[in-house]
Order: sequence, then structure tokens, then C-alpha cells
Amino acid sequence: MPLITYIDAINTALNEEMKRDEKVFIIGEDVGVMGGAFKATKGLIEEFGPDRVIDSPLAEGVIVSSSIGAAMAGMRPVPEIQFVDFVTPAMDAITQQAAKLRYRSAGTQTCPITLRICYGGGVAGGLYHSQTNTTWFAHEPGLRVIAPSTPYDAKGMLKAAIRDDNPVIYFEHKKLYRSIKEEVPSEDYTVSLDKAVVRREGSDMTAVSYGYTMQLMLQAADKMKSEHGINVECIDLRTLNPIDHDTILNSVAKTNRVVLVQEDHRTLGISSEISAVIAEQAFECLDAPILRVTAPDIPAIPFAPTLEKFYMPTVEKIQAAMERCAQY
Amino acid sequence: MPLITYIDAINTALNEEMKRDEKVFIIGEDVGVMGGAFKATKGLIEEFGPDRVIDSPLAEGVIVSSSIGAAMAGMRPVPEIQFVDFVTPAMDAITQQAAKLRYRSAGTQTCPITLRICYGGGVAGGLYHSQTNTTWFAHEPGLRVIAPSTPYDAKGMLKAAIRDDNPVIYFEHKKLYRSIKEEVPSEDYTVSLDKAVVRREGSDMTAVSYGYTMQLMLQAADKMKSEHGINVECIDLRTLNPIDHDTILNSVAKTNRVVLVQEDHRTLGISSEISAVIAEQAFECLDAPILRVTAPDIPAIPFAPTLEKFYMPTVEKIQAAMERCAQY
Amino acid sequence: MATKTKDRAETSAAPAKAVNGTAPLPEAKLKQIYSTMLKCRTMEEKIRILFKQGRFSGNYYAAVGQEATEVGCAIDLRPSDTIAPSHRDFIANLIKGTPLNLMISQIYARKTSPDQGRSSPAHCGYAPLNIITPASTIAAQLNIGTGVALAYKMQKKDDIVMAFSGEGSTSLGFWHEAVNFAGVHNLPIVYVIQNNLWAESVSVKLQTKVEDLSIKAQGYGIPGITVDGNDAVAVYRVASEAIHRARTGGGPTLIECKTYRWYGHSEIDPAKYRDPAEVEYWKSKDPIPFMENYLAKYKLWSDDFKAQILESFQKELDAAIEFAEKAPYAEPEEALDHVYSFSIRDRELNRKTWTPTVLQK
Amino acid sequence: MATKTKDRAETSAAPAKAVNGTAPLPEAKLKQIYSTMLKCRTMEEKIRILFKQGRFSGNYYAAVGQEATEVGCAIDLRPSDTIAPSHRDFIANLIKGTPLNLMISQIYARKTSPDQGRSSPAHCGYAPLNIITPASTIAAQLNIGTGVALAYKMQKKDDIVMAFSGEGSTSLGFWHEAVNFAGVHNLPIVYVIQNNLWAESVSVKLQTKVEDLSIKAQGYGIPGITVDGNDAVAVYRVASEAIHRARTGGGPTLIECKTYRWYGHSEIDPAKYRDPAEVEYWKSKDPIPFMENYLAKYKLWSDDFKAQILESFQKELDAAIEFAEKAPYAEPEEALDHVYSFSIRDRELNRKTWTPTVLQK
Ligand SMILES: Cc1ncc(C[n+]2csc(CCOP(=O)(O)OP(=O)(O)O)c2C)c(N)n1
Ligand SMILES: Cc1ncc(C[n+]2csc(CCOP(=O)(O)OP(=O)(O)O)c2C)c(N)n1
Ligand SMILES: [Mg+2]
Ligand SMILES: [Mg+2]
Repeated sequence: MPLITYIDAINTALNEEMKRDEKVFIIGEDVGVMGGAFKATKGLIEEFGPDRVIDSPLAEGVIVSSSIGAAMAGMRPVPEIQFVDFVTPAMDAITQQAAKLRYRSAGTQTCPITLRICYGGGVAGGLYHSQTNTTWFAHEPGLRVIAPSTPYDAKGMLKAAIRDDNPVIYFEHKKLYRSIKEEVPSEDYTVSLDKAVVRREGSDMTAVSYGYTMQLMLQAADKMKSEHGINVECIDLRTLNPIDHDTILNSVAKTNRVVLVQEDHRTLGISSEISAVIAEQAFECLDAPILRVTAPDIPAIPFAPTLEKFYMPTVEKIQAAMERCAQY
Repeated sequence: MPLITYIDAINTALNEEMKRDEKVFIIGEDVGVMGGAFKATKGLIEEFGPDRVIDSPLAEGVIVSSSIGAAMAGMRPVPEIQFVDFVTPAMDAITQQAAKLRYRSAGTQTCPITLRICYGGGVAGGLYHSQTNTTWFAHEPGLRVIAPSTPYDAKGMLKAAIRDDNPVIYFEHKKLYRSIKEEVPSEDYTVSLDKAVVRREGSDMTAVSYGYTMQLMLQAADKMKSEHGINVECIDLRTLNPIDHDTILNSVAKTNRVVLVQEDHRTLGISSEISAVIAEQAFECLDAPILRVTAPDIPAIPFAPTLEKFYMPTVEKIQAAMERCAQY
Repeated sequence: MATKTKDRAETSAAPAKAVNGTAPLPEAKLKQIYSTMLKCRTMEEKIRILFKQGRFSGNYYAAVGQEATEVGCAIDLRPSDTIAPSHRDFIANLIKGTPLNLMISQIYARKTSPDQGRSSPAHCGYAPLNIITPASTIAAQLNIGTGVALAYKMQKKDDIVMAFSGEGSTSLGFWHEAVNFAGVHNLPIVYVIQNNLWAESVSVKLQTKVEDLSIKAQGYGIPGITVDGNDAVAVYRVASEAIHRARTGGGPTLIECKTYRWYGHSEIDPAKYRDPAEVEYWKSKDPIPFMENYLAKYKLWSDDFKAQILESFQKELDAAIEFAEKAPYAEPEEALDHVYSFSIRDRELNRKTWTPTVLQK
Repeated sequence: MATKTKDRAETSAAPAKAVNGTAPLPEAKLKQIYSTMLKCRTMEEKIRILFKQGRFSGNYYAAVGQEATEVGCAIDLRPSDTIAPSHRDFIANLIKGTPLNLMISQIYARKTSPDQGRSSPAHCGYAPLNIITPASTIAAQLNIGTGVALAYKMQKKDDIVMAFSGEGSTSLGFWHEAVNFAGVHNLPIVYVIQNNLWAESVSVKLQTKVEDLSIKAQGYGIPGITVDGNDAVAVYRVASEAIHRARTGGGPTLIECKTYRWYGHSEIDPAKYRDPAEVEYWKSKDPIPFMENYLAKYKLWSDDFKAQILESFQKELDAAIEFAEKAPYAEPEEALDHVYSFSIRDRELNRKTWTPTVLQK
């Protein structure tokens, strides 16, 4: 199996799906001749032509709404938002149209789109190139929201998303694009859009995260083992909507302790929902407070290195929370 | 003290603030000659003229962004969004501009706007005239988000908001407009934007809500007392961002049991955050799971009466949860 | 681009003959236009009565007064063409052929409605005839319709999309994004602005500084034309040309129909913001008698002809109302359906509780 | 509305004399325009080198090649006028007078920057001179600027707003909402589109079907004009007229300046999507030698004059770079400041834990 990066996984998935199904097309800013701001769509316009890889006008609203319409009419659009910081012009299309079309038509009109959105910080992107904003969409029933954290999942979940009959928001973390490699099958495969996955088994504590901080969480768990002999079970959430409660709750029933990790700022991040689900459905299982490792409640990631560092969750911050949890 | 409705409280507050400060002006769809879709701005254009009560074009984005700019230049705009279901075109203006202007300019540029938004269901409004959507903004540091549930607060908080130096999102529940009356001072007064308030003292259980369901929660608490002798402490959240943790946690430290009530659907509603705060900061205080009474996770409130009824929290549903909590 | 307008004079409303010579349309077409307008009017006036009688709840947005616009534009669409209607275009369903039982079920929010009672009354779509179920969000249907047109082009079909919007809608950013996009991609779509002078209580003078909204087409490099929206034949000719252009690869057209809604924005709006003289003026320009006169000129109209149409349609309508009134509402739990392609009923109705699986450590 | 354009021919780029007679501008003004352009160029080329040397991180969006546009438009603004800049208008600060130490501190994200290092480099605002600190969001500054213009009008001031945007920005809904609004309210604002043919890698041909973007003004009922954005004098005259109109209650103007960015969208963009011949063509239309020739014609330019400007500016610039490089970053905890008008430090840094206050019941 070839060892590939996260962004190669995305590129390959797009390529394979476009070959498999001629209804699949791509639309977004700079996805064509430039191959995407981060090269996720590199080579696709050369292979599939400008009718299937559309360099759109600078208008996120119509990038998404035209995809919705095209999907209604039988296509499988894969629109792209260059940075989640700029998804706001498409807010209506995503939350009021894509999320509600099936519902408002009692299932007679649907829009299977896969909206790829680049998100996340830690790359000196500053206030407007580092945001997370997953909450806005995880809060909207009718949308599937996924956020793979490994190349294997990046590929398998993107393929599954494109084939799925629901509107899917696919969050790809820019810091993961080239920072990790993994062996990924060249054969066709998909990864479930319904299930969280246990990345590391453990009996002493449950830790849950997604995206880039999932990788940091794994490192912190390794340190907990080597430094304290504590076994942290690490769950990669992967799907932010609808959330796979069972995998989390089964783990908490076993470990009785929970640390939740997110890159997003604290209030109403994804961890809030997970915490609430645990406190409601697995209260008896808890031996300690549910701790959250998050960014502080500030509007976005400031640019200066001192400030960005203060903002971002780190292995140290996660480990400190795990230690507090273990000691409770 | 005159007995007035919630909507009269809003109308009076606007009138008084416009008299007090000529920098205050109103802008929105139908706020002028029609006096607002629900008559919240009735009579104001007659009194203050069309330069201070502006019937805007049908464009929520510029309703908010023009207010931001005007506020930067020294005005005190009070823009209105007719239904929160239609706030999406203003998503960028609210979350990326208003919420972040002070931050991105290190405090040198600010936009004290008070964005009034009508929200909420239970009025046969259907999918697009009943939404809540408070989460989108409660999740954004830099915004104050408030949601009064009584005429007294409606007036006092609106006045405080207009005088506040931060961008404030003022959520007014359409079902409250004319369904409750309260004695409200004719004199000038303001209500803090920082504090939740205990509406009903009790030692057996803490219940928290905001908006219309706050009123239902009080009724359920009365029934818990009369039917079971159980004293439920009811907290009216009032401020959704930043949330007043202390009032809630002090209550939980006393009662050791929690029921959270929201009209919004379940996932990532305001209750999720409150639950997470309690599970993290007052874990020792808990004798029972933190229960949430919410709407189901569906895209919006469907129109048909059977379906709307199924969706909405009711006194019965709240009471049932309180009973479960008490029996635990 | 014969209809491309260069200046104000040309964009003004013009009767049919000014658009495309003087040859009258086929008799059958003229009669069909008329009878459809009459049915629309009859249905909406009836729905208004039903609302006043409290026989359905919610609200209704009547297009009474605007029938020439809607019928003239949409009468020739194929089933495989798509209509993207706004809140005011319930009658688009009648024109395109949605069964009346289903339409009235929509008004009554019954299970038998195409949306099983989920959307508000008047927000009616119908998948088999490619009528997009509208959101209330202004311009949303037009944006989605633009995507349908993109698909049609990609699929090399000769189907087209007709998207309706009010003049108020033109102020919204999404409207602009869609029309600009259609221009760039030369999409098979016809944008119809029904300029009825008011967006709820807001005068068109507060929406935009321009007088004839078709001039906006120039900013997108597409043809634009303004037509008298109360002259069904004029509208029909202008629309036919635009539809033909769209079908044959000529790209989008922006049509402004100047017209008027007789009643309030909705049934709960007394519309006091309008000058009664303005209302009277427009009622005197009622598109239906206008069409009757036109037909009469060609000896195609008689009281009897009208009475026949009305009589048979009344029967149909009464039957549909009876059908709808007898139809059930959806069951409460059905609120949980059609959120996703899979069911969430179990998840929502049966929340489990977990207990520790091992002894305390 | 002398500059209102009716058709394509008139909207084409035209040298200064065609706009407003042939009288040359005052010598001092011509020299000021030139020297400011030269400083902008010098500063941006230096910043580009600093970036390549890794002396600051993030990114930079150079307006090299577009100086005539920016300087010609903004040179006469008062301190109390507002500029609404985009990501590419860092030099607007130089033109309006933001102290160089602060500007370069912005590039270095130091505490001494007007934003204390919060925004990305190039996103520079300066409150004392009414330069809006830009978000990266396209068109956002223009929308906020429209609100500032609304306030100016309400306050009966004769200050105006100048809002810059790229041609790509015109596709965005917000852009449309703002310009339409300004038309309705006749606001004192000048919208300057710097049409540099590319929005990142996307050709203007994929943004919109129209050729001269000033024609979009017609959709909003405001004057629109296209001008050669590399001819500073032409730009200056067009802008002066628009500014005068705005100041005197004549409302908004849309100016399209046809120009070109020499380098990539940002310093990390090799811009391979462009034809090298296109780049060469535009480099041959460099606005600075163009202005030198113009000045020389009136005997207002010499090598010496240029050398003097450069020498003194280089010193200033070097001093500013030294200042910035020595300046500290903000302290980590300062990330918690300026979220609200009140402090959240205590809340974020000292989270309390609660224990039961009464015995178990
Ligand atoms: C985005 C959005 N904002 C506001 C509304 C509320 N609203 C419903 S209809 C309407 C006026 C529409 O006017 P116009 O487009 O002229 O259509 P008309 O009602 O005249 O047919 C408004 C403001 C909405 N539905 N969507
Ligand atoms: C709403 C939004 N979408 C996308 C982006 C990413 N982006 C930054 S600059 C740019 C191109 C801008 O082109 P143009 O308006 O022509 O300005 P120019 O860069 O040419 O000066 C894009 C797409 C953004 N900043 N904001
Ligand atoms: Mg209208
Ligand atoms: Mg450009």
C-alpha cells in the first residue's frame, strides 16, 4: 500500500470518484487551473476538463446553491469552500436549503452534495485563515458533518460522502494536509460516515477529539502511558453530525473518566455536546468531572506567534488535563 | 406601574432610547411605515422620521453591515432581522465583522450595535418562521447574546444593550410578544446584560431555560410543588453569551439536580454548554444525570399542528423530566 | 439578443405587438392562457375565503392581479422543465399541472400534500413536475434553480428553468450571485421578476434606485426586458422568446413584469401603507378583463365560454377542498422522518442509559 | 452625473485629458502623486524581499503595478474621510499617512502594530486616520464602509468614504447589497474596483460576462466609469470628480480602474496560470515610468528628483524596519484582551470548582 499524505488522499479520492461516476463534478474558487489553494484538486482540470472542474466566481453562496440545484437534477457535485472563514456567504444555502430540502419536500427532493471545507489553525493563518466553525453545521439536523483526521479516512470518507444520498460537509484540516502520511489502499474502499472509531484502546480514561487535535491527543495518550502507566482510550469522533454516541458511551462505561479535546474555542464547541450526552446518558459511569481541553473563548486565532501558541491546544495542555483527570 | 406586554416593552424601550440619544436609529425590513411585521416599531417613524427609522432594502447583509459601519462612525444603530430564519445573509456581518472588529483592531475600532432578531415557534409559523438559531451566535466570542423572557427584562435589557459598547444580539420570542403582561416601570431603568436570574427559589432541583420555554418551565415548577411538594429553583438564563456560569453553579451546588430546558433542537443547543460547564465545574454537586428537555433533532419546526406539537417542549414534557430527575 | 434593451425607453412596458410583430397567437393558446388565468384567480379568491373562515391556519400569499405574469411566463413549460417558485407563486403549480387535490392538501397541511404538511401553506412544490418546494427564504429558489440549469447544461438536455422572484428579492446578495453566475455559464434559465411595486410594506423606490429593473441585466451581460405584466399576450411573447433562447443554448434572460398584487402581502396584512388610488388604478388594469377584451376582439370569448370554464373548475376545486378537508394530518412521530436518507426514529425515541461495565478501579 | 456612461465606448479606459479638459493639475499635486507612487513601490518591493528572507511570517499581497490606481484615488482624502481597504491595499495606509513604524510593525505582527499583531500582515487599519482594519473576507470592508457613509450622511458631515475592492469581489452578494443600498440612500461613497484581471487564479472572464465592470453601476442607478488604472492623472481626475460629487451630496460613484498586479496573488503564488506575455505587456505599462514621462513633459521630473525621494524614503523605511524588528510580540495572555469592552481574563484563566453547599438530601 502506498504511503500518502492527507491531501493526496483527498486528491486521489476525487480523481477516482470522477472516473467512477461522470455525474461527479467539482466547483469552487481556484479549484481549476490552480488546482486549489492547497492543491487538493491538482491535475483534475487537466484530466476531466473545465466542465467538470469549474473555477467559480468569487461567491460562496452560489458555489453551494448551484451545487444543490445540480444535485436535485441528478448530479453529484463536490463544491469547495477555500477556507471555512469564508463559508458565511453560503450559510443560507447550507443550513436553510441543503439541510432542509429533503425535510421540507417530505423526501421527494434531495441534494446529495459533498461540500469540502478547509479549516483549522496552527499554521500562522491568523484570524481569517484558521477558523473551525464546525459547530454551525454540527448543530443542523439534515446535514452530515464529517472531519477525518487520517489519510485513510480522508480518502474513504470522501468517497463514501460522494456516494451518500445526504448533503455532507467534509471538513479537512489544513495542518493535516502534509504533516502526516499513512498507508492507504490503492483499491476502492469507503469508510462509514456513521461511526466514531477507537484509535487507541485503554481502560483508564476516555479521550475524544477530531481533526488535528486528534493527532495531538494520541501523542498525549502515549505520554500518559510511558510516564504514568495510564491507559487512555482515544476516540476519533470523525463524524460530527449525527454524532455516534454509542462508541463514546461504551468507552465511558468502561473507563469512567473523560477528557474532551477540541481545537475550537470552548463555548458550544463539539465537546459541549459530547459532555452533555455523557452527563445525561452515562452519569453512573462517571468517576470524575468531564474535562474539556479547548481554545479560550476569543473570536478567532490571532496571528502573532505568541498569541497563536496561547490559543492552540497542545500535547502538553492535553496531557495536563489527562493527568488532572487521572488524579481526581 | 403600567401592565404591559413584551412587545410594548420593546416598543417603549426603542422610543425612550431614541428620545434620549439622537445617535440611536433603526433599520430593517418593514420597520418604518408598517411599524414592523409584529408592530415592535409601531409609531416610531411617525415620531422620529424616515431618517431614523429606515425601511431597508430586502438584504439582511447590508442591514447589519451598514449598522456596523455607522456604529464605527459614532452612531448607535438598532438593526432588525424580521425572522431569525432569514438571518443567514447577515452571517458574515454578524460573526466575522461585528464579533471580530474590536478584536482585530485591538480595541481601536468598535461597533456598538443592537441587533434585534425575532425568533421562536409554537405559532404555526412552519419551517421558516419558527427557528431558534441562538447557537450560531452564542458560540461567537465578541458578541453579547441576550434573550429576555419577561416584559420587564425586555425593556430593561434592550435599553442596556443600546447603551452597551459591544455588539449585542437581542433575541425576542414571537410567542411572548402578546402572551404575557407584567408591571413595568415608566421610569428609565436598565437590566444587567451579564447576569442570569433566579425566577423561583427552590432547594430540590435546578432548572434552567430562556425565552418562551422559561415561562413553561415556571409552570412545570409550580406543578412539581403542588403535585409532589418538590421545590424547583428556576433560573432564567437571559444572557446566552457570555453565559453567567456562577448563578447556575451556585444553584446546582445547593440543589444537586439539574434539568435544562430549551425550545431548540437537542444537539448543540444552549443546554449542551450549560451541561458541560456543570459536568466540569460542579461534578461533585451532582446527584443525578443532567437531563435536557429539548426539541428532537430535526431541521426545523414543521407546519402541521400534529407535527409542531410533537416538536415543541411543553409543560407536560418538562414536568415529566423534572419527575424523572427527582426520582433518580 | 433581440430583446436586449439599451435604454429606458425600450425597457418600458410594451403590449405584445410591439415585441414581435402583430400576428396573433394560435386561438387555442390564447384560450388556454385565459382559462388558466381564470382558474388561478378563482382558486386564490377561494383560498382567501377559506382562510378568512378559519378553515386552514398559517397564512397565504395571493398573486391575485399577477395572473398574466405567471400564466404568460409558465404556460408553455414542459413537465421536464423546472419551475423555481417563490412564496407568491402557488399558482405556478396549477399552471404546470400539479393535481388540485394535492395543492389544496398543501393549503390544509395534510398528509396528502406533496410535503406531507411540513411547509407553510402556499409553499408548494411537486417533484414529479419539477417544481421546487420553496423555502421562505427570499431568492433561495432562484439560486437552486440556477443549479438545476447548470445540470441541464451539463447533461446536454434542452430543458430549461424558470425562476420567479419579486422586485424586493433583487436587493438580496444571493439574487446577484445567481444571475451573475448564469451569465458567466450561459445557463438555460429565465429569471422573471414580478415587480408588484411592494415588498411587504417597502416600496420599490426604497429597494433600488433604478426604475426598470430589467436594466440590471446589463450588469451581468445578459438580455433584459421589461414588459407589461398585466398583458398576458405580451408576457407570453417575451417569455416565449426567452424560453426559446434558453432552450437553444442562447443563455439566460431577465424579464421584469410590471404588475401589482391586489391584496396585502399576506392574508393578515391590511396593506395600509398603499395609497387606495394606486390600488384602484391597478384593479382597473385587471389582466383578466383585459384578456377577455383581447379575445373578444378575435371573437374568441363569450359569457358562456367563461361560465363553462368556471363551472367545471368550481366542481374540481370543491372536490379538492373536500378531499383535503377529509385528509388526515401526519402522525406526530412522522416529524422525525425525512431528515436523512436513513431513519432517526429509533435514535430520537429510544435514548439508552449506560451503566459502568467493570468494577470501580 | 457627467461621468455616467451610457455604452461601452465611453466606459473604456481613457487618459486624463479625455475626462475633464486638458488643463494640467497643479505641479505640487503631480509631484505628490508621483512621489507617493514611488514610495509605495519601494515599500512593497522591500516587504517582498523581507518575506523571501523569512523575516516575517504569514503572507503578503502586493499591489505592485497598481500604484496609480490607489494613489490617484486616495491622495486627496482628508484624515476624517474613511478608507475601506481590502487585503491588497496595504499601501492605502502609506497614502493616507499611517506612521511607517506602525505599518511595518503590522507586517511583523508586533505589539506596536495598530492591531497589536492580531491580523495577518497586509491587513492594516489605523483608527486615527479612519482606515478600517480589514477582515480577509472579500467585500466586507466595502459593506462596512457603506455604513460609515450612512453615518456621515446622517451626521450631515461632508466627509466621504472610499471603498476599494477587486474585480473578483463584484461577484459576491455582499458587494451587490452594499452598492445597491448606497444608490437608494445616495450615500457619500466612492467604490473603486481595481480590475487587475485576476482573482487569485480566476480570470475576470469567469467572474462575470461583462467587459467593463463600471457598467454594473447602471443596475444601481449610480454613475459608473472605467478608467485606465495605470494612468495616475486620469485616475486622479476621475476620482476627484467622484469625491467632489460624494462630498456635495451627489451620491455614490462606481469607478473601475483597469490595472494589473505584477506578481502572484500573494507571495506564495507563482501565478503560473497567467500568460507571461500578458505580464510583460502590463509591465511595459508600468504606471511609474508613465508618470515620469508625464512629469518630464512638463519639466517636473529629473533623475535627481527621483533619487532624492528614494533616498529619504529609504532611510525612513529602514528605520521603520529596525523599529519593527526590535519591537516585542504581544504577551501570550494578551490574546484574551479586546474581546469585549470588559475583560475576560479572570474568567478564562481562573476557572472555579464548585462543591455541594448543603448536606445530601
Ligand atoms: C431572506 C429573507 N428576508 C426576509 C424575508 C421576509 N419576507 C417575506 S416576503 C418579503 C417581501 C418580498 O418582496 P418581493 O420580493 O417583492 O415579493 P412579493 O412578496 O412582492 O411577491 C419579505 C421581506 C424572507 N422571506 N427572506
Ligand atoms: C468571501 C471570501 N471568499 C474567498 C476568499 C479568498 N480570497 C482571498 S483574495 C481572493 C481573490 C480576490 O480577487 P479580487 O477581488 O479580484 O482582488 P485581488 O486579489 O485581485 O486584488 C480570494 C478568492 C476571501 N478572502 N473571502
Ligand atoms: Mg414585490
Ligand atoms: Mg483581482
